[in-house]
Amino acid sequence: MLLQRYNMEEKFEPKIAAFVCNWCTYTGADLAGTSRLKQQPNARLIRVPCTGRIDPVFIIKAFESGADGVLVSGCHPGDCHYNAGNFHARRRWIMFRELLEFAGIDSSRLHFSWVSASEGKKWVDVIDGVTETVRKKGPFDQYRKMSRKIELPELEEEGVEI
Amino acid sequence: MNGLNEVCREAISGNKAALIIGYTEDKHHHLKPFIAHTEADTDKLTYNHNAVNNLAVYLHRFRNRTEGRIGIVVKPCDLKAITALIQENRVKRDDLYVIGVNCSGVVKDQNKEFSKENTQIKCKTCAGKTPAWYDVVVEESVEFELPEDNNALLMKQIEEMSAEERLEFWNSEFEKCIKCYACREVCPMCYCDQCIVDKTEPRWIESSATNRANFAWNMIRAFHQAGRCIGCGECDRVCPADIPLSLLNRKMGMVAFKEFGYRHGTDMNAPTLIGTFSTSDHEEFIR
Amino acid sequence: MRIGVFVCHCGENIGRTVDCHAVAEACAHFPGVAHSEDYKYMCSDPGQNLIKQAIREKGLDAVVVGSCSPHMHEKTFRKACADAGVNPYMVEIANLREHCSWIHDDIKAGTRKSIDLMRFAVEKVKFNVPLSPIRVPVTKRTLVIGGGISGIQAALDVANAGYEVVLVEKEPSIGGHMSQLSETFPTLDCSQCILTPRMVEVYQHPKIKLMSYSEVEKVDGFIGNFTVTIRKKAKSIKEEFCTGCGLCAQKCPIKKKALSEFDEGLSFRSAMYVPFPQAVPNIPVIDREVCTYFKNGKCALCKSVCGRDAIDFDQQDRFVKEEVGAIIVATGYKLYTIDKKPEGSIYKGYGEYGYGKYKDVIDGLQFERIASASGPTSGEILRPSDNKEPQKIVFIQCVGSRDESKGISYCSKICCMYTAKHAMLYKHKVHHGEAYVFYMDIRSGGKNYEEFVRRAIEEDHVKYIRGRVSKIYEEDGKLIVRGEDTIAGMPVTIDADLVVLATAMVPQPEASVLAQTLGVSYDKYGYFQEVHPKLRPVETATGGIFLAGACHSPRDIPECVSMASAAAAKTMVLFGSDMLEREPVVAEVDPSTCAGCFYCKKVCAYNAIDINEIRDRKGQLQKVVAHVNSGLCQGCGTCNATCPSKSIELIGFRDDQIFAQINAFAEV
Amino acid sequence: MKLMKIEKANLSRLIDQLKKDNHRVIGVTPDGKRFSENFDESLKFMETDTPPTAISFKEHFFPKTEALFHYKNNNGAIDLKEPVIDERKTVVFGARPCDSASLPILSKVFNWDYADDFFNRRVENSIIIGTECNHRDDWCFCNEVGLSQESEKGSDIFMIPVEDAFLVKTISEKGAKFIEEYSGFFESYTGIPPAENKNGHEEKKFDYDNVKKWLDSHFDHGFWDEAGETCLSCGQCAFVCPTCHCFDIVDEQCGTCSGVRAKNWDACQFSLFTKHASGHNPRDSREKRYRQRISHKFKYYNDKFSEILCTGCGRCSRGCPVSIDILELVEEIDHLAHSNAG
Repeated sequence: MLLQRYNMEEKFEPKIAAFVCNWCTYTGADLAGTSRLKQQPNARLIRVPCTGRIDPVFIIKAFESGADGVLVSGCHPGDCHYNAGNFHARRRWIMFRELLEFAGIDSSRLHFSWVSASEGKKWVDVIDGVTETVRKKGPFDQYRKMSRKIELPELEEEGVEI
Repeated sequence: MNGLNEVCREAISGNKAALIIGYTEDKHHHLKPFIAHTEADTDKLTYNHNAVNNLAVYLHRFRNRTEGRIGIVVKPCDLKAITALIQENRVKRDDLYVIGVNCSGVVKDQNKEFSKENTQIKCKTCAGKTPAWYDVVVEESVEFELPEDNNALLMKQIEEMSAEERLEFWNSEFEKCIKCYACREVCPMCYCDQCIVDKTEPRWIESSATNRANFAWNMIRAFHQAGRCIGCGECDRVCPADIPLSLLNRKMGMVAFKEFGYRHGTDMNAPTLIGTFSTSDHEEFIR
Repeated sequence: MRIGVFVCHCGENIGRTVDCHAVAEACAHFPGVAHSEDYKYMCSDPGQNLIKQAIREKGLDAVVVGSCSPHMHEKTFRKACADAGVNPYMVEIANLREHCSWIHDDIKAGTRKSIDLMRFAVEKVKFNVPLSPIRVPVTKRTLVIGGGISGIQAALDVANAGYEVVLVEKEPSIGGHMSQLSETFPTLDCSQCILTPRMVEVYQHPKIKLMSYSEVEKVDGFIGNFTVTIRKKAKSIKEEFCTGCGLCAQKCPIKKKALSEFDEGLSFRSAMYVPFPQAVPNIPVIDREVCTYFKNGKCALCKSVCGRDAIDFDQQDRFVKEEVGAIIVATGYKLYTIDKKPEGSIYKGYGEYGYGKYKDVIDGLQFERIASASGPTSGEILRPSDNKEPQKIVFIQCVGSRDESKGISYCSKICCMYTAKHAMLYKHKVHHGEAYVFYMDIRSGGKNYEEFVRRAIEEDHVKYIRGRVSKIYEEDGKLIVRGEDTIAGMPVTIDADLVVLATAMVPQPEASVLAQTLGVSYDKYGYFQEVHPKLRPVETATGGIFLAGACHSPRDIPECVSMASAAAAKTMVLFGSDMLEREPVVAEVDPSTCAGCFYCKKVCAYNAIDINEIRDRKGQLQKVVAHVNSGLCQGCGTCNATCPSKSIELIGFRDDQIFAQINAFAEV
Repeated sequence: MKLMKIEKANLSRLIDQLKKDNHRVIGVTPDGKRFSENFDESLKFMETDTPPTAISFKEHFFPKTEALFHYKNNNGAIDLKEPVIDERKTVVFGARPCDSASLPILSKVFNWDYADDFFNRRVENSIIIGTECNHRDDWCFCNEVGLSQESEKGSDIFMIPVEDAFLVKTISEKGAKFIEEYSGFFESYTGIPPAENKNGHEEKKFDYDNVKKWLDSHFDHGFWDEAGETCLSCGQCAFVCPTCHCFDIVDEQCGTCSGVRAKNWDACQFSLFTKHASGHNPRDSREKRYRQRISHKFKYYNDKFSEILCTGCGRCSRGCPVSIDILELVEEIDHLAHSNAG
């Protein structure tokens, strides 16, 4: 929650948005669960049918929503449930990540992976790796500050404290 | 002069074109777009170093026209836009009557005389003085001194910055954006009936001119142009806030060429970059 | 909207690392949530009843369940909600088990993450709209393309289930390659003896419409509703009058102008011909390329002898349209020929084996004809050049197959077996003859297959040499075969009388054209591509189009037959209901903003985007826009992400539903 | 009226002092493009011998985006919060007559039925130091819309560049107070008063009354079809204009239950500007939209507020991507009106 993020006493925990395809990565993450493979709790998954469905705007919106890092993951090339969605996605990513890189959002904030339904272990490695990279990089305050041009009074936080 | 008027007059009288999109001179001795509908109109058409506009942007409004071909006066750099639009099935080759002009460079600022300093940067990177294809060609190309490619220098500076500095740089540029969308409207490759930025329910890009919304808008515009921008530089020319927009497009063009050997608007039969794929597209950035 | 939230403990599975009660409490405060509770086992009957009860009592119109993966119980909860009157597509699942409790230890982090996951689901469900499965009527007819054993089997199975079948065969007769074979492995029973009854059954079956000498020209529509245009090539015979007496073919004076396709070029056939005596249908066709009547208008002997006046020289190709609901592709294979290949071909020939140059270097199918009782030698093993009995035969395996330098990386699978069969047939007929087999490996997986090969080696003393042949040349009427025995580690030279090449199986040359007509994918060789290599091996990515036999990959007769029956079963599953029901997760175009750039069409793997012209009342073209054929759309959403103006959206994963989740991310 | 004088060096010191006093000081950027706090320290822009800035100074009174309020859905109760407004005093240097005049013109529409508190507070809280203009080019037409290069309309203080100094006129009460407060920087002036109506003798490029009369009766005319033919429907003309004031109100969401209601610039040349929720668009062609632009400026606004919605600065024409020249079009109307009368 927002205030806690800026609470100096609490150690920085990165927020990671993960866009995953339904057939491979989501199922691979299910397998990681079924296999009880422990992993970092920072990522929040948003399920889409196919990586082909992921518009680069989703990534920008995730940063706007305060993500410190974004992960996009789908089926390995050739494994796409829809034949070629991931091939189209891959070509988009090649262009988009170079664009973001040029604009100043470097590859430590934006990650891509192929994780199949059988790669529960790989999924854990990806999640832990991405979380660690983003944690090292620190909070993405630079992006968040961009939003500040309409003066926003700090929003009070709500929710249940545990 | 130089046959342009004769060629245009004959195009209309000989039913080669139903109308001609060209340039005319105003009282400030600037050239501006002009659409000639009649033989008499063609007398007003002219061409010189001040022909800055990329007229291909006007083709979209004749898209569903069925009678007669559309004549258009085209300099070599702008022809890429037409080639690209043919590639994207926006216009058909046979619906056009292309009046090519051999180019001798165009000015940056119409208020000043044509000179090395007052020459558009694109003239430096332009592929040729003669259009790659046409139905008829007019004017003579005269050698001229090429300008400095200041954008390449700026590009290099940006590339040498740290990521944080780059974001800061672009943020300070986009902060200036007033969202007048002149960049979009002047662009021949921006032809959606309704732009993504105007889409509500759901809102894709915030319409406010805040920094983050300006960042999102300019990023998405650059992405939608990725592998499609033909480098006419019109966005740079018209931006009232002087944001170096074409740098983003140029960067994307460089990536398209580096990764896929692809240049949009060079072959009217080539499949587009986005919309196709190769199983061997590189992926070393994917875990 | 009144949303009900239900948090499942899954016994201890979720409850151990997530404070489910606290999650339910937190969810109760989310805007739009009218009811929130937790329970030990939400999927149990009492759990489901809780949901149903809450729906009724609180008037809920959307439900979010925090439980296991949606892949587990989404259907369960959808059904429970549907029973209680909430549209099943107004249900969202938050994966609190696989994606949270099972992978984290810290109850604080687990609970916090669970609340976030619930918030995502609640926000998404706010943008869900009631949907109903897409229902399209099914035309319960099947088109089978190809009349070999696979097509025959598929046609018979479907027809015997009571559905009409249109069987299209491009040759004058059905039967395919199997009809050319002499005997079959591993039982050595006569191929025609087992096939011919099936062919006749096809011909006589009241539910099968056989169209021989015909080809598929065009396919429109989608699963359950295809319209197929078939070209009926002109046979120059009025089929309805022909009795199949054969007099015309017998009297045809043009006897030596055309090589018999059926005999693989080892004999001649007349210009008016039936490919083989058991042909089905037993109706001759005129080969207009060689017939003198078509060349100079002379002869017409056939017309004069035909008592039924069935000869029609003026016949033209005809196009007929057939409405079908399913298509089974069974176009089979052909043998790779090893001679020179045209420029640009993916295959490279074997110049060094002398095929086409030496008459006595033949391929496997030619040997089948020589060994066949109905063949040019009436079953006697005689070599083509001089009709003498070969005393030594060399069989070479893997010619083309498994040889990337020659253009084929795959194993043709059947050659090991048929070579063993050939060698055995030879030894059974020429007892004193010597049979050598050059092989790379013996691949004899299959019931009684390994035993069959052992029999050839041990009982029939076929000599197997592990190694490749480097050169074949003629010397004194003998074919000198030079190779290497890699086990002995020395060169081998055999003076053979006949060389039989086990050439690779390749798809029919027009297979890729047909694939494009059908809108299904194919690999670089032209083999049709299945949708999933393990779990959906007979289905193509295009709904309603199935694969049978060697058009998919090299396979032997039993495999072809079982695949054909599988494809037939798939069509019967399709025909099991009058209406086709499928998930309504399909794309939809907003024509008011669509700019008609058709990038969606470029990225669609299913050919599901049509071009729609919008005209005003006077018929004046206003706009050209994309339109989704929801019968073909599979719901990947690639079009949605590609559309620059966002005028095409994937129902079920619409942009607002995804943005709602990203917005919810702001509160993580 | 008492005339004062300020030395150029003193002007720089005055600016330093204003900054020290935590005022927001606005001037023209070094590239001459717009008004900003990061202005050209050399104050070259005060000489006013170049064309006006590309973008007018209205963005400092009517920003391109401003928050109206923040909202939050707190379990069904809606909490609203006022935005934070920069309450510092704003002092604008280098405003030309064609800039300053826009504020009283805008003020009419922003106080017509509903007083726009944001706009009013910003204007009240500012000192506009108008400067006599030494530039008149082919795009300028301030004379023709009732202003001039020495028009003081909208200024609190008016400066006239003379050698090494500026003559200073006090125009408003606010201005008088300001000069009193910073009197140490000003000195009294007893020399020859500046000539008045320096360029009034120039022949007018068009006669406004004629134009207005023609507009009153030519809603439908072939002229409009030609006028907007090459227009690309971007919003540059409106966004650089000192008097264009159309805006759109949108909600920008933050998270699931809070957000900002924002007021953003809008432009009548955008094709979506008048699009109704029904899908119907009364101004569905660029010709109709262009007619609206000219009619609003030279007829409707005058009908309602007795002001011309134009200060003749020529920004829209200089900046137009396709060089549509509003002056040329108005001249054309003037010509049409004459030929009609004749």
